Amino acid sequence: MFIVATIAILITMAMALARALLGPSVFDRILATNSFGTLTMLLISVYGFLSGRPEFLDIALLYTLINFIGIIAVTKFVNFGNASHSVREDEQGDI
Amino acid sequence: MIVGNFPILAVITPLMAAPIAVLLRRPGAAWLLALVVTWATFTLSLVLLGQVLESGPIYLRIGGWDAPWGIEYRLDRVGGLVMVIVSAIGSVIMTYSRASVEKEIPKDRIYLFYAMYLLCLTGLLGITITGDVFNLFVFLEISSLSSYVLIALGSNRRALTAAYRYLIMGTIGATFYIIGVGLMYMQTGTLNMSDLATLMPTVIDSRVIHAALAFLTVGISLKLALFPLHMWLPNAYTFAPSTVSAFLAGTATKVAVYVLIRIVFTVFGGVVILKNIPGVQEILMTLAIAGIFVASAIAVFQDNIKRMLAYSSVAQIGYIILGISFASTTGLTGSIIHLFNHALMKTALFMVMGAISLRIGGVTITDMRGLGRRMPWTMAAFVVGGLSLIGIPLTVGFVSKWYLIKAAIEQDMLLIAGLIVLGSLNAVAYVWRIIEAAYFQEAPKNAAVAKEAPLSMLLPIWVMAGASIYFGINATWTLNIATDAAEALMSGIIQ
Amino acid sequence: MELVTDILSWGLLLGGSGFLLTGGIGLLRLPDLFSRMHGSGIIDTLGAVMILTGLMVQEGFSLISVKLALMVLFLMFTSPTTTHALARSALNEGLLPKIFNKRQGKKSSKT
Amino acid sequence: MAITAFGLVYLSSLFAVAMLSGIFSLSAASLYLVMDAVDVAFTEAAVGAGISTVLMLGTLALTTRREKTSKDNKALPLVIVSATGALLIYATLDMPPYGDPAAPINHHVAVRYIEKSGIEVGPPNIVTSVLASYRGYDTLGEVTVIFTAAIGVMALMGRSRKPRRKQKKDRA
Amino acid sequence: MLHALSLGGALYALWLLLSGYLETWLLVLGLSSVALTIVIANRMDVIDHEGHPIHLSWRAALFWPWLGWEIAKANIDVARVILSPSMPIDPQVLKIKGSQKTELGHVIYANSITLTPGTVTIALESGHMEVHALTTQAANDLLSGEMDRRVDTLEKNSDGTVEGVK
Amino acid sequence: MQYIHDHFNYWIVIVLMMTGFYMVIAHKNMIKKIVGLNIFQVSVFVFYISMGKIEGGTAPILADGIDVYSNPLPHVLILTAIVVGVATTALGLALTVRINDSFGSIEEDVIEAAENAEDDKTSALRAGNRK
Amino acid sequence: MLSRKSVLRVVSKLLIPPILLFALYVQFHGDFGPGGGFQAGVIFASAFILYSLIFGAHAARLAAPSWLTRWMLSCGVLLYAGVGVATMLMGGDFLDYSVLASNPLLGQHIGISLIEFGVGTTVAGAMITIFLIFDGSILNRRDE
Repeated sequence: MFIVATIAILITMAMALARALLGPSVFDRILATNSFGTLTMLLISVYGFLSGRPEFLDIALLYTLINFIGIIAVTKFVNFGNASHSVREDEQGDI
Repeated sequence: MIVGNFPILAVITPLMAAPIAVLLRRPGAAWLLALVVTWATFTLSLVLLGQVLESGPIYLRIGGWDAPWGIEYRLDRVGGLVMVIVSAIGSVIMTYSRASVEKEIPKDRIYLFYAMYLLCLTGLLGITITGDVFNLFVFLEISSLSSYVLIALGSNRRALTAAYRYLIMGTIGATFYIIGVGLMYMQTGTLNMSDLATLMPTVIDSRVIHAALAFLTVGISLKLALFPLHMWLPNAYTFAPSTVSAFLAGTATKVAVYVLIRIVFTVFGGVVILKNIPGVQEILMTLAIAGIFVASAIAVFQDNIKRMLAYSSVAQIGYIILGISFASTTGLTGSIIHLFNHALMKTALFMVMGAISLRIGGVTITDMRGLGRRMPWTMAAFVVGGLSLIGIPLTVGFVSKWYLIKAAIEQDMLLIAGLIVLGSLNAVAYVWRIIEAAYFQEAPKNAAVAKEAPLSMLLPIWVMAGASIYFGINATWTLNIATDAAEALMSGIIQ
Repeated sequence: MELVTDILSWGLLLGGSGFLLTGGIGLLRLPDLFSRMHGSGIIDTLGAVMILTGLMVQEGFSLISVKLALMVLFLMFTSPTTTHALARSALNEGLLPKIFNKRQGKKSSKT
Repeated sequence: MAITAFGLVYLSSLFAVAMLSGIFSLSAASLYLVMDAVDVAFTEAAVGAGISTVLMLGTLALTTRREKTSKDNKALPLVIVSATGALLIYATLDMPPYGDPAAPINHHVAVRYIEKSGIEVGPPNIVTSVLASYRGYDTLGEVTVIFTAAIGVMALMGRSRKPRRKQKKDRA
Repeated sequence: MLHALSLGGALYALWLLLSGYLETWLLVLGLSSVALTIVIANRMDVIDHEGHPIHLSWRAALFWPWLGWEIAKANIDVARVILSPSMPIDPQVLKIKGSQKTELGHVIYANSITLTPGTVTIALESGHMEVHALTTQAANDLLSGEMDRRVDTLEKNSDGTVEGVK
Repeated sequence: MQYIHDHFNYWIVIVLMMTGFYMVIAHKNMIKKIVGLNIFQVSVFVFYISMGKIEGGTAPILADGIDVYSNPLPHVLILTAIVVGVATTALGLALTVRINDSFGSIEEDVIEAAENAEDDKTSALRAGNRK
Repeated sequence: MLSRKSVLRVVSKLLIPPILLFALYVQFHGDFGPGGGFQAGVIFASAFILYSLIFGAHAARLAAPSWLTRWMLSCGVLLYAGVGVATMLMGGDFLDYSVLASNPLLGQHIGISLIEFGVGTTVAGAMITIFLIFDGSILNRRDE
């Protein structure tokens, strides 16, 4: 049963990865990364059960936190990067 | 109890001094601390070398665990010699550094500079003394990281790019090194050098080990700037603060060479590897000779003398590697002794450059004009170093080149012996350019009135220059150690 | 009893997996950034919560389920916050929702 | 994971690169976990997805966001890389199979750690015992490395802005 | 001060839950850790009624399950939309105003909206929020105002207790 | 077939390593170089960890009823190596920022061009730069 | 700027204390499960990073002034090396914790706890320093 969940998570991870690669905007990538983080967290929890040693949930807990901080950092720096280089013709490719 | 722990103390003292220096913050206090610590380290390593010479290699376990399980310190003759030279240069340069550092480094960063310097020294000493391949990696990174920063502190903006390139190359080298270590570990299951050496014969024919050797050699060659992989070195030495150039030129590459000797001879049983795997010896030899000639040729056309000396370093590394590639006792003796001698003379030369840069502000060949009269003592030291670089008799350079030639002749490689002599002639060309400018050209009219370098710099310079004459005339001490060390390295393998 | 918890947890796990996949499909299929946020919302909320709850049921009452519950709690706080931060910074960057239909109150025409 | 890596090579938006390197690191962490290295996974998660990514983003905010795509010759790097890769593949031919309990690395030193660390050192987490006790000296080195990096960053980018201004003037 | 104490209590409970070991040594360590955390949090000035764990109050016990149910319903709706081949989405932006009095209340409201798939708060400024809704139905659910009311009730309660201890 | 299964993961790791390595040496952008370096190192770490995995083993944390543990030594080594990696990354990024400050670019070829131009000028300028 | 970030601000206020506590938990439970000084230091620092992201680098510098981080950095290393020197003075090898107490196991335990604490302190100090320097220069750049 855990296997099914694991496979579902893996497939979804692939989808998120696809979104991260396809873009088109930075924010799509961020969104995908965020989902990817959540999925990794789930994967770890489920894998703990799958391998029969579910004691290592601390890692998953950590992921939730780190993912949060990472995304907050991204959103902050995205805006800043744009503010400081507001006149940049080459930004278009991202958006 | 403490006496038995001297090896660890030699490394730990600078390590602990670094955070204290960070806490002290005052430039003067940090300098004083660094000075005391470096001299203490030097004393410790002299004592250690004495112990090694008297009673053979020192083994020291750390953490109370026996060797293959815990980490072990292992000091033999080569290690002791390298350790002495590193700590000697470290302490002499620390004595010398104060004036130069105050001029070149922003005042509020000086304490960080000294902390970095101490860390770099820690790393280098840690490398020479450890008996564990992974521990070696850790200390290699300590020394590399701190040297990147030290180089980047140079006042020219190009110091930054030089440091960046060094960082990239150095990290690639380190990563190659851990790949190599990983492959070795995979086949043997241990990280301890002596343990590896005993297990090595059983797996020597495995492809994994061959690949490991390749990765280790390439990785270390990046660090020691063997000819085609030397790209980071000239700029790094040129744009680093003068103190740092002098320190790194004398120590960093030498320690890397030591690592190569350690890995190839102690771990892999060098003779077997060098003779049995076709191509290894030839490749090393070709690269070494190419390095000697190409780098010397480039050096001749440099205007910036620090860069000229840097290229000459690349060439000298070529000589050292050449000695290793002979895989004979004489060759190895030549390498070890050249390692020692080259450290002495290059440090002296770079220290001279630091003094000149302090007084004149620049180190290009035009800045040199007429310096022979204005800074006579400094330039005299330069001449001594330069002559030694060429390999004139009565200087240290002669002793080591003599051994290299002897080794070549022993193996009936007369061509190579000829090439060594030819390479030395190349050195004449670039050294002569400077001497000519300093003694036979008039100083430009608008030149700054240059005084002789301050005594705090002159004295260390002459200690180094004097040492390179002393060990040139009376080479028995170094020769004995080097010969014994080479024999031990060679025999430890054949068994 | 054993059977009940097993069925319950399996159901939750299966349902969670289903939602995850749906969210993933949404992430790929939906047309613009702001709609995609809803897709990732599914993954973050029901998908994750159902799987975690399924694990909790499987585990029974123990420290491990407490940790799982903590994770759910954290997720409930962090996930909307990140989505919000993301949306805000996208707006700051000048990225607008594809169909920008300002309205106050009642239902409006489809576009 | 390989796809992520390839994506990283081709993407020119540095922001996307930073994001993807975060994803890369996360997947590496999952791999560690699958291979039983819980501590490593823990660290990689905290470091790779957290600190490195955040620092990288900070750098981007301080520099620029796009890579200039240069169309120069990539043949030499490719040759070097292929040679290195070929060497490694050549080495794998003699490697013990994945997960083989009979491989040499699982027989020499490691056995003692697994069997005795509980009695000799104490903590149930063998990694902690090895890290802190058997190879405690490595860890001291590791701490020193971090220390070096921190004061290095202090020395390079520390608060006093004067040197930088001076350089700007020099350029002008 | 009381904020700090109650935060400390909550944190110690968290410590016990995380740790699960009841040895004296670890309990003492836990105490000192909590103390350290509080000191740092105090330095950071994050201890006030906003940083207070109000979600533990009893009325929240009623709110959470309701929210959970809403989330579940919304999830199914959105899932159906995504999975249906024609993808009948109708993205729109609503401007609504939360009737809560404190910023905390607004934040809870905004986050609850975002938590419910189909609606995402994209901007919040002193009670006025812009919400992006995926479908018309989701928009209508939100406009019915039930969530607003519920958050309001939650807020009153928590605010009351907070006022009480002040 | 068995052979491929046994060595497959090594090959993947090697491909990854080489991707990272390629990124380091082929790309001109300094940040990308550092990212490449990261990938290179992480793949080496994965390689180490995969050496230590034992079929059927579990994480090396002692517990009752489990007697096959994976090899803990690679884990320890990699922990140390990860730390070293972060330190390098941090330093590299700091250098990149400084380089961008003083050269206005983080593209290697742009900087190289600037440096070559500098080299061509006479020593007077260099002396001036040195202040 | 701040008023527009209310969602972030409230949620981070809520999350920072638990993150700090989690870091300390990881620090002290390295013996039992995954984790230890290094990871704890990173998590601890990430709480500060979050704080600095939301409330700005100035506020973060007030909460963690540079003298404090410098002391953390240095004292961690000194503590670690100091333990080594202490064991040496007490007659054991360098870093041989067994001599720290009459019972070797207890000695090991004390030694490991101490050095892990040293690691944690240094790593937290280092990460905070590095991040705040980056963040601080971003702020400076914006001011210019």
